[in-house]
Amino acid sequence: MAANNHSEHQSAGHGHHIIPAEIYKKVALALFVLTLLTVGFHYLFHSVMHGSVLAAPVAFLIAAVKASLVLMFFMGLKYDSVDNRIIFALGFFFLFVLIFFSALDIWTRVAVTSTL
Amino acid sequence: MSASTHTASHTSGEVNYINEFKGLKSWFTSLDHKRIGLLYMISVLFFFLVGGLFALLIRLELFKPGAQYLTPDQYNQVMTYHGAIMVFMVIVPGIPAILGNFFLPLQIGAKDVAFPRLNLTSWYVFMLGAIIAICTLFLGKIDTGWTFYTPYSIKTGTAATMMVVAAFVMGMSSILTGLNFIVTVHKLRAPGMTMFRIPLFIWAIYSTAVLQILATPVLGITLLLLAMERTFGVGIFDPNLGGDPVLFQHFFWFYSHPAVYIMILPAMGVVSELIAAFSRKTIFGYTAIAFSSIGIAAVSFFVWGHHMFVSGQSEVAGIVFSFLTMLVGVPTAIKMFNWLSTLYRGNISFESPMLFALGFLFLFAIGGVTGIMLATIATDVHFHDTYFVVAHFHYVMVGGTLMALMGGLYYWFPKMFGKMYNETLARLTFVLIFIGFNVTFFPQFILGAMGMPRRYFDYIPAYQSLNSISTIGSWLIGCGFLLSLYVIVTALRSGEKASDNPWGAKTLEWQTSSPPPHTNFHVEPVVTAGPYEYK
Amino acid sequence: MFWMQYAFASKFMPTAATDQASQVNNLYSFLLISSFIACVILIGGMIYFAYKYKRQSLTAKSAYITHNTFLEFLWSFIPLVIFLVVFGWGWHIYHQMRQFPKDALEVHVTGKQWAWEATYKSGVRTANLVKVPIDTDVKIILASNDVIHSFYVPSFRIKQDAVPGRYTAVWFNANKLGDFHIFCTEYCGTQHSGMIGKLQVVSREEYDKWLEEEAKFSTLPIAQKGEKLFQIKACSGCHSVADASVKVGPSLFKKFGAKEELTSGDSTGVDENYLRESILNPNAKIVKGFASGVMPSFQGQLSEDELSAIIEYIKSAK
Amino acid sequence: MSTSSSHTHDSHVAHHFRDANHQFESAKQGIWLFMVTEILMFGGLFVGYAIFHALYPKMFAEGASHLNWKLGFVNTLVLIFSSYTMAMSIHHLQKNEKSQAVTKLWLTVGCGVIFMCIKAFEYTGKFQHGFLPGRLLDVVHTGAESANLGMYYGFYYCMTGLHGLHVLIGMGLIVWLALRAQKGEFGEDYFTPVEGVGIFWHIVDLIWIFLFPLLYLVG
Repeated sequence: MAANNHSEHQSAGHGHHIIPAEIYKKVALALFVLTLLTVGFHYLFHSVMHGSVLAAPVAFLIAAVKASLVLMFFMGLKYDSVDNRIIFALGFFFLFVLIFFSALDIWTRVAVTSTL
Repeated sequence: MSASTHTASHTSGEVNYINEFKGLKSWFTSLDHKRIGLLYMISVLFFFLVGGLFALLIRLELFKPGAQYLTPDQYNQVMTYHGAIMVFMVIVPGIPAILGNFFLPLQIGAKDVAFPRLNLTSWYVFMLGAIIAICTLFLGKIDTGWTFYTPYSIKTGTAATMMVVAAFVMGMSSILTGLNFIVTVHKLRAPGMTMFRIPLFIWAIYSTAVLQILATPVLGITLLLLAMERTFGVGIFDPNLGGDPVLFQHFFWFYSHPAVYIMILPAMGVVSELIAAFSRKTIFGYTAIAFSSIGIAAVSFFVWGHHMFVSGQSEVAGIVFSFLTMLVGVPTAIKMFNWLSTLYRGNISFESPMLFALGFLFLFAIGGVTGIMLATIATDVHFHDTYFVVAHFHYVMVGGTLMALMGGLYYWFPKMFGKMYNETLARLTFVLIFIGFNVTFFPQFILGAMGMPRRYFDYIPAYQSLNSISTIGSWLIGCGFLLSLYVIVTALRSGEKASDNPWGAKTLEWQTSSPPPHTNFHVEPVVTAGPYEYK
Repeated sequence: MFWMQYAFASKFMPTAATDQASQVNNLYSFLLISSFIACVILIGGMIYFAYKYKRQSLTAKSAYITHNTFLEFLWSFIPLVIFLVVFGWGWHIYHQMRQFPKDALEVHVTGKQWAWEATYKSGVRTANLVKVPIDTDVKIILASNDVIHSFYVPSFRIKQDAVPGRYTAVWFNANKLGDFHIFCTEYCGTQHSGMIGKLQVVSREEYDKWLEEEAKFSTLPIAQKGEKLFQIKACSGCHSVADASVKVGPSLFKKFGAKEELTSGDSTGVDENYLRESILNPNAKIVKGFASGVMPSFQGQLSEDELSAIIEYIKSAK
Repeated sequence: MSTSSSHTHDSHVAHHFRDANHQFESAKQGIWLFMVTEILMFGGLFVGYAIFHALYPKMFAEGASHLNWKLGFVNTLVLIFSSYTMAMSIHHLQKNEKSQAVTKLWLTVGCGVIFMCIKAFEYTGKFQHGFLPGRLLDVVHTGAESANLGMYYGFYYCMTGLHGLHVLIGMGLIVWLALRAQKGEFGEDYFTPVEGVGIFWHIVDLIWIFLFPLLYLVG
């Protein structure tokens, strides 16, 4: 948050940042290509290699790249204020906290078995 | 706060937010944050009355061992309604939605919250949720406890799905309020009101809002999954279908632990205001208190597993959570010592709001140290789910939050309504509530140490005497709150006119007229100093 | 002087009947004392300041102190150190609670609505009673039939949830003879507070003798076996047999051969087949004045022999 | 401070804001905060998915094998395209090209319709073959090998259903925007609602970007 609450004005000013149409076009194209890539990898892992441990991480990685493209350009976070970037990052951070501790518990449980 | 607002005296008959528009419709459609604050006040106090009646019923049943007035099933329902109403409909919305709504814009010198329409919407959403919750009373009731633990909540034949939907809806309202407050604090501060000049109440409300935004959505999805579980049996939380009931507890406490700070942080904020104002002294360690609010909010997300030390959670997770829980103790201790230091060499007077603030310190100290006993993993194994826990969280939630809410209401009452209440009676309410509270809940620590589990309809005879004392205490609390209702109602009807700044406090809300005009300030304030400059 | 505080702490707690319980007591005593000191500082300081700096006149000047870095450091750091010590201590004890001794005597305890059912390796089964020998490592393996229960023995300072769908465990080594309470500390429905069992610590000889006698159970007359089962399966928690008083479900006193009014408006004679159906599929016919869905089904939980024994016992309730 | 005083209080600016830009920035921050709650809400589902996927990989693979990835693939492209048109409509508004903006908004709605139609088609197919969530799953008809396949379809319907609900809400909002835009209510001076709904629509797209590979491909 800005120490001085007037400073938002200086950065934004009246003219909102206009992202060129060219960039939107390129981003959309990149997203299409990445979607194809996802399917391509799926074909590779599923039909050629018949399953691989890499399938999930790779698919997730590509999805993450796509998501960040959408975030940065379509949603304009790249050109947005620091506040908003922090706010949005917080969401993902606490999501990570949720999965981290839940998984920590489930994967460190020592199994007790019946002896009857 | 030496703000260069105009300080002309305001004659009676002036236009203010109460008399500017007339008629019920003008209240139910008002976008004015002050009026919305009052709408919340009326509804929350009403629900508090209902929840309180359930509490009295619980204590009445537990006066003696064996069945007294209720059947076990009825008792379980009463216990559930007491918890659910008090948590979702009273303490979570309590201070933020009533006092926060009313004073957040006033204290930062804004004309309103950032999104007034959203603000009104959140009240309607809250009421919708509350009405659904109340409807369950007539459509099957609910007996799961406010925690909705699976698989009991999946199996029970009561109206759990409906209650879950109600909690979901009220969660949405909480999110909207939080969102509104964050943007208001970020964007609507008056000229010169830097982040380190906002009153500590605002820091507390702000930290609370962050929690509301970040934690509540997970509660939403958890409750939605629970509803799915009940309707379709998807098996995520149902062990019979390969699900994990302990995972439900993780999801639930990911919200509900931060939620206990949603309940207590605003109370801490109120207390900071009260102690500074009635000591006529600048607050000790402003920065430390402000950052400890944020610190508590942040760390509160990493400690939820301390509700699950014996739930079948792994040893590693238990120890990590115990360690992290200890860390929350530090910012809390900082706050306590800072309040104490503020009293040092102050100029202290003991009007009813200050009595509540000092009462808060007393009860919160006890609530705090017993919290450490519960955070210690080995002793928690013994105390978990016993009356020790019940006593602990009542000391913090009731002794803390409700004391602060009452103190805050008495403190700001002249500003909200432009009238004064009967001070003698107000002090009497404090005495009743404070003594009643300790009589009710201190024996419960001992009961817990003796091993009496919570949510018990009946108990072994060894626990009788302490339970009876506890029940008698609950009547004292009941009288105290009834008396405060009387104090407030008579003050509203025939209270003396209050001056604009009866306590001589320095924060911005006292620089405008009582009650404030629709746009809060007659002239936009320009702030040149911190909030507690008693020089 | 430590023993006095120790007495102070343990006065409110049930007898510590294991070494671990004594260790927990020590930690608790330490916590109590340090908490007491903390409260004296905080509350005492508050009262002292409130008295000393009471307002004399409205115009009197208060001191202008904004902060004191050294003090603030102190009261952040000292609590932190205390908290960490307490954490370490707690961890140490908890770790022992989670380290299961080898060759412990294993007892399976199953929580069900609303009773504790214990099964010994020899096949002996009991309800709401866990009998163990003194000075022996005992490992309780917990399971649940329906919802989450929590196995709590206050005197041993141990507690563990019984989670349906998996096993959890606790262990103890009792060093005192006597009867101790077993409470359920996870809310589990109607009779949650009635789910009280007895943990009996006896001498080795008495334990062995008891186990032997219990094993003879299989040779009992069929109605007596039914009576035992009636306890073990916690039927007795909801149905009275000795008289016509109503607990949760209808009394079974003098029921056999009588007529029952049903919620459907029909009536039925109480015979073997009706009893059998009511045990295996309790919601098929509901006696007038009682709610549906209260009694769990015992389908798959009783062998044919056991079922006959229970029915025989009900027949004998005259 | 450099507060622009060129247009202090036009009709869109509420009384408690200094000027249009102040209001715009505030509204936008509100939207971002709301997006955080969306992320955390869907995130809860993703966390559940991840955990059970790790616990029951075979069951999830079986579940995914019954889904038609081609439909998901087409839907991904449709949504990406709709995000593009949504972004472009704001771009046009910023340049005051109002009629083009209206076209782009309607195009976005059109994409939403296509998406929902494909979804409806997919759902009906699943219903007919007995792939229902939880205990409703028709074990005999589907020939399910994993005992708890219903859980996979629980996740599937929960995630896609909640997402579909968001698409529907987004479509409703965009229709409202398009109608207002047709009346010329938006332009370079004022397009706050379009920006806000735009961000909402992109988050819907963003969530689908994760849903597609997780549900249809990896399984």
